[in-house]
Amino acid sequence: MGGFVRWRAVILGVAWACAGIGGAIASEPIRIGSFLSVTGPASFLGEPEKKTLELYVERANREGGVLGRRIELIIYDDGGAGEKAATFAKRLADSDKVDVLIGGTTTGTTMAAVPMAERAKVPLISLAAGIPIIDPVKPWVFKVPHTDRMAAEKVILDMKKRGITRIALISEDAGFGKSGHDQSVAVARENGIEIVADEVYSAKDPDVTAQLTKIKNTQGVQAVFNFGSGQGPAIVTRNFRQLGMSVPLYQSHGVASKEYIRLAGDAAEGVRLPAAGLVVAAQLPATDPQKPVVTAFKAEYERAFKSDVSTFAGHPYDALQIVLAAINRAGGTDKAKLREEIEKTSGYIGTAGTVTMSPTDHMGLSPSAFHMVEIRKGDWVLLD
Amino acid sequence: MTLFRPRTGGILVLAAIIALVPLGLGNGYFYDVAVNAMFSAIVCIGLNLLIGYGGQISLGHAGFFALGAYGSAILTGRYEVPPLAALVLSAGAVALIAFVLGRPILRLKGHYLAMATLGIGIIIHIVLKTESGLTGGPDGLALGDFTLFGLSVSGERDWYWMAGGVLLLAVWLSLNLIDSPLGRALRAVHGSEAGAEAAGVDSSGTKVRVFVISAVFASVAGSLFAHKNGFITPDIGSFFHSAELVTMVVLGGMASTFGALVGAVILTLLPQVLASFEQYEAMILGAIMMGTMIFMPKGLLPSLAGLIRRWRGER
Amino acid sequence: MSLLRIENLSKEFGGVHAIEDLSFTVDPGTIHSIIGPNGAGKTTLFNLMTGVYAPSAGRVLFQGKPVTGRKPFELAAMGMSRTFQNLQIFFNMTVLENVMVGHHLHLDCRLIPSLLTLPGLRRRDREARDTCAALLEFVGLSRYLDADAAQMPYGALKRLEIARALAAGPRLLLLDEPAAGLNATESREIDDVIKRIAASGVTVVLVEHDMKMVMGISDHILALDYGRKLAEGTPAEVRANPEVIAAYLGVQA
Amino acid sequence: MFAEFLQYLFSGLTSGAIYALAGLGFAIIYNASNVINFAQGEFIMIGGMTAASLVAAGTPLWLAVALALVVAMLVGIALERLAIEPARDSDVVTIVIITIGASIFLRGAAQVIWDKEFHSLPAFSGETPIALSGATLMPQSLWVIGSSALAIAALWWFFNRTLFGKAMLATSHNRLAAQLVGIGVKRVLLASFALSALLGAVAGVVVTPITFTSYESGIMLGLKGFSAAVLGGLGSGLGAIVGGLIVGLVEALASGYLSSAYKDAIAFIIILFVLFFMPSGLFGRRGTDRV
Repeated sequence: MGGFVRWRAVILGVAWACAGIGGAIASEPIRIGSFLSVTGPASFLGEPEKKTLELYVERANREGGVLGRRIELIIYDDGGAGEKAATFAKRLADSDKVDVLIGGTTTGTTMAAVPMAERAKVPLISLAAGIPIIDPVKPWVFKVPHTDRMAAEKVILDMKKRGITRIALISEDAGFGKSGHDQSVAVARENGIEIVADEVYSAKDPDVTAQLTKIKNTQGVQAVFNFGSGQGPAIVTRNFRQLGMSVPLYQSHGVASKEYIRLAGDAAEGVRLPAAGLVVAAQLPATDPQKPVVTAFKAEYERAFKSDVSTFAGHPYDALQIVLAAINRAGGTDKAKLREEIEKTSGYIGTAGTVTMSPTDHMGLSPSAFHMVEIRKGDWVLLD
Repeated sequence: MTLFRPRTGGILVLAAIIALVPLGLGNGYFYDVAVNAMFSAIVCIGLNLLIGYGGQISLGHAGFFALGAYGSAILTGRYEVPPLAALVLSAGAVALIAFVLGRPILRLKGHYLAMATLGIGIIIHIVLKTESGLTGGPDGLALGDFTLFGLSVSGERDWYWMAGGVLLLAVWLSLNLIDSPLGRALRAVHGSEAGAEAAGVDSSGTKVRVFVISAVFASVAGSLFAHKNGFITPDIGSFFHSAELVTMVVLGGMASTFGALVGAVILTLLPQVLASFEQYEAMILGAIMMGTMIFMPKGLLPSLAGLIRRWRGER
Repeated sequence: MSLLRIENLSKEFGGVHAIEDLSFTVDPGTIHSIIGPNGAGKTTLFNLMTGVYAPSAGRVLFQGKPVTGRKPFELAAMGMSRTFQNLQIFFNMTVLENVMVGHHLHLDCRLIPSLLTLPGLRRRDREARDTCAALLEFVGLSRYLDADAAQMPYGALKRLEIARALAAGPRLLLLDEPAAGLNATESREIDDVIKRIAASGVTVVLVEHDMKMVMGISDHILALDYGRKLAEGTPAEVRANPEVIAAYLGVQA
Repeated sequence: MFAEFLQYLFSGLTSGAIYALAGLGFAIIYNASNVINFAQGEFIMIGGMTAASLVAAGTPLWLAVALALVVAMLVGIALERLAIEPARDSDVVTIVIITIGASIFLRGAAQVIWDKEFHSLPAFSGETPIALSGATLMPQSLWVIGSSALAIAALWWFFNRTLFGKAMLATSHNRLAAQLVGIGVKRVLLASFALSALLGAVAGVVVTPITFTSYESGIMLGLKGFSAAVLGGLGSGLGAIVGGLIVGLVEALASGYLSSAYKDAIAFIIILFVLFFMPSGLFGRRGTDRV
């Protein structure tokens, strides 16, 4: 569909130019390039990201574009492979001559494109969680989602509040789960929580009762924390109930979408997880400054695609809003100026939280971005 | 061995193509794709020695590619070994691994050999994914520029000439090997293992030597690729990459050095060309693969060469 | 000293004795034939002598050295070459290349020189080419020199295998049914080639069905039946042996 | 202690039976054509996705399952007719690449026809775990194990008791001889693809309530199925089942007693060792080349 959007934009642009009307509109379109993992193991992230980008670029164009210029969106699918991401990022920068890059669905694909973005001096806004993307700070690289560390903190602090001191981790062995696992270990240590069992599974394992049995038989486990995304956590949840385990089960924000509840079924009852405001839009108190933003986005997304919104669908929305605002402020698409303006983003309220960036912070998310929720009767219940 | 019988001619034509292609390369991206194609070609030329000439399948060569890449990344990044030395050390280590594994594995035949090599590739992939202290885990590992005698290779154009040079070297070595007594022994093993043994060919020793050579080709290409990209993830060692490499060899034409090269170039370009077909990309790629193999079962280059020969014959 | 000595050789396949307690010797410079009805164990014996099978008991001595358990290519290096009943031609190569593989043992097969095509390697390869072309001439195939092996007629392939075996420069040449499947003319040509090989000083061991041919060219004959020695001696002696006649005619002696 | 072991065993049996069913399809096609069909995993995916989408659209489960089997068989037949049959005389490796192409194509088609989300089916007989000596097993696992057992029995009957089955087996042993006695090799090939697609779809349907399904779920199952079939010895149905169970059990026991991070690696190391000592797998045909 990205190609479709692009072509339509081009054709419209040409038509305008030929008609000789709308002077400013006939000028060069603003080119936004995106490389996303629309297929492959991270497609559950990349697919909603792509949908959101297309939806909101089209909407922005309907409303007259930015600075009177139309927006041309070019999306390539890297299939989750870092090497492809690097090549497509280069293609976007060199061949398609985009003004800004949005992408890297995963930390791996983002990092693979980072050397290129830095060399070519194109602003890159990542949709991935990994801390290495912004720490150390790289002049041209930004990111919008929460870090995995923030999710881990939310969970560990909730455990602490309940008086839990000994926990077990079970995480997916690839990208999302692996980095979440490493962050969880660090956060738990800082908070005096002991990890007494630490197991992993592969994304497509049909059964994880072996790992869970090991956890079950470990002395003194007071809670289990599963960091993963896709089908794995649903299998973990079901196997957890199958074994009759009764300690609290925590999941990560990786499964904060209705799809998880649907797959895990009754087994999901009582599971706690950190979720962005977007997922629990309806439950947010009216005083929450995020409420109008996330409610509107959620409604628009679910109307357009007839599928449940997940945390990840919001990231490209935030990235796009930040970029468009920066272009507005910069008065054009000069890359150096644009970069500076992105860095000056302040007080932007998006789906992930409130963003205030600085030269030393290229994410700028307030730590209160996550809400702890519990699943009851197949729906989210806000705990804080 | 088909289209270009006089092999010096083949190398000269290739050199001319490498020299002329940049005239048509508009910007860095095209250079980058060309460089990627050449790196894949280097792996495929080595793999073709094993598959095309030796008749032995390997579904684990991406593992050797990844070992070369990670060897370079870890040695240069952690231990500050100069890039060229790191490349050579990694290739040496890969050669050793291939040598040790080669003996027991190459006794297997056909699909059993495919399974064993696939297993080795997957084990390498798992180790790279799991040992995150050393490899950075699934999030990957960054590495610096490649330096050669004090000169830094950076930017797509530098890499283009570098890759072109190494590719020519790989083609030259491969053609030499095929025409040498060792290469003849290898082809004989493919033709009839019993016959070769009776003629005094140590068939398992011959297979192991070529397995080692093809692994070293993959490792060197992996090291260079890692420096060119500046960042690597364990996915370069995945089963899919291995399958892609075998597909390149078979698609281009087995037992043809230039066929392997053509296969690598086409399968590198194809996803780039198909990228604008969006969700139909996979269907089109699959259909092209099936169509090529159905209508040109010997692979692109040998089939086309045959067509040309027949066409000339008719005239 | 005998060139080849077989001592109490036995081979079982799942309880069936293909070869049972067999002993004999082959003297240098002779043509030694092994005959016997179908299933007598001729080819098994052949594969035991050339290292394709490992014996269940007994041993094989070549030039006085025990070689039991050696691989075929090691035996080839010691001077023992063979042809096959089911042809083992390299159909993916040219005729000349097939013979040159036979010359393999005399060439440099180290990895690095092969990759770099060092001058010495190239020169010796050229010499090998000439040697092998001469061998093709010797077996009467010089017109096929640069043809693909796959295009040759069956009879020529049989001679190609002989040329390939000779290219190793063997002291002992083992031929497994060289005349099988050939017509009378082709048979006579093979006959002639074998005689000339023997005349050149190479010892020949022959497994053959074609009695006429065997009787005509052999110095010594060993008759097998059910894996055991039935008779041994000059052609005249074996021909006169009542047990051999019975075995061939299927009559109890 | 024993309860723990028993639970690992159940875990291994659940995964193993899934791999076994996946491996069986490889064995059938290999038997008829000496080809490894790398699109086998896609049959599993098509079975699961078709059933799941039909159930989601309100079709009764039994009808959805039946339709899913039919759809997968049609895909199998189409694959054989359009892609394998025209290349029948090519090298084995050429045909293998065709099947890889086919699997990419089918995966691509699935994401266009359906979507990229995960889907599930309700468990056939409830979600109440069966407890046994302190370990538990889901009823759906019994469905998977039962299906494997039933499939192997049915295949045995088919290959040993029916004329057509015997003809298929004969073709696998000697294609030329089969042709000479008038067995239609073409029909045998077609039937083998239809049969293995059917088996794949059965696997997809019974497995989906446990593992869920998505357009990509065929990849892993295909890979594990291939491993199971090779470990057991290509062409042996019993071998594929035993191979699958071994892989599943090794993974579960390795997770339980050694390291869950290296469980896949350990499974492959075991496979390598078996192949080193038994180069034709556990139940493979052992033939010395006659020279």
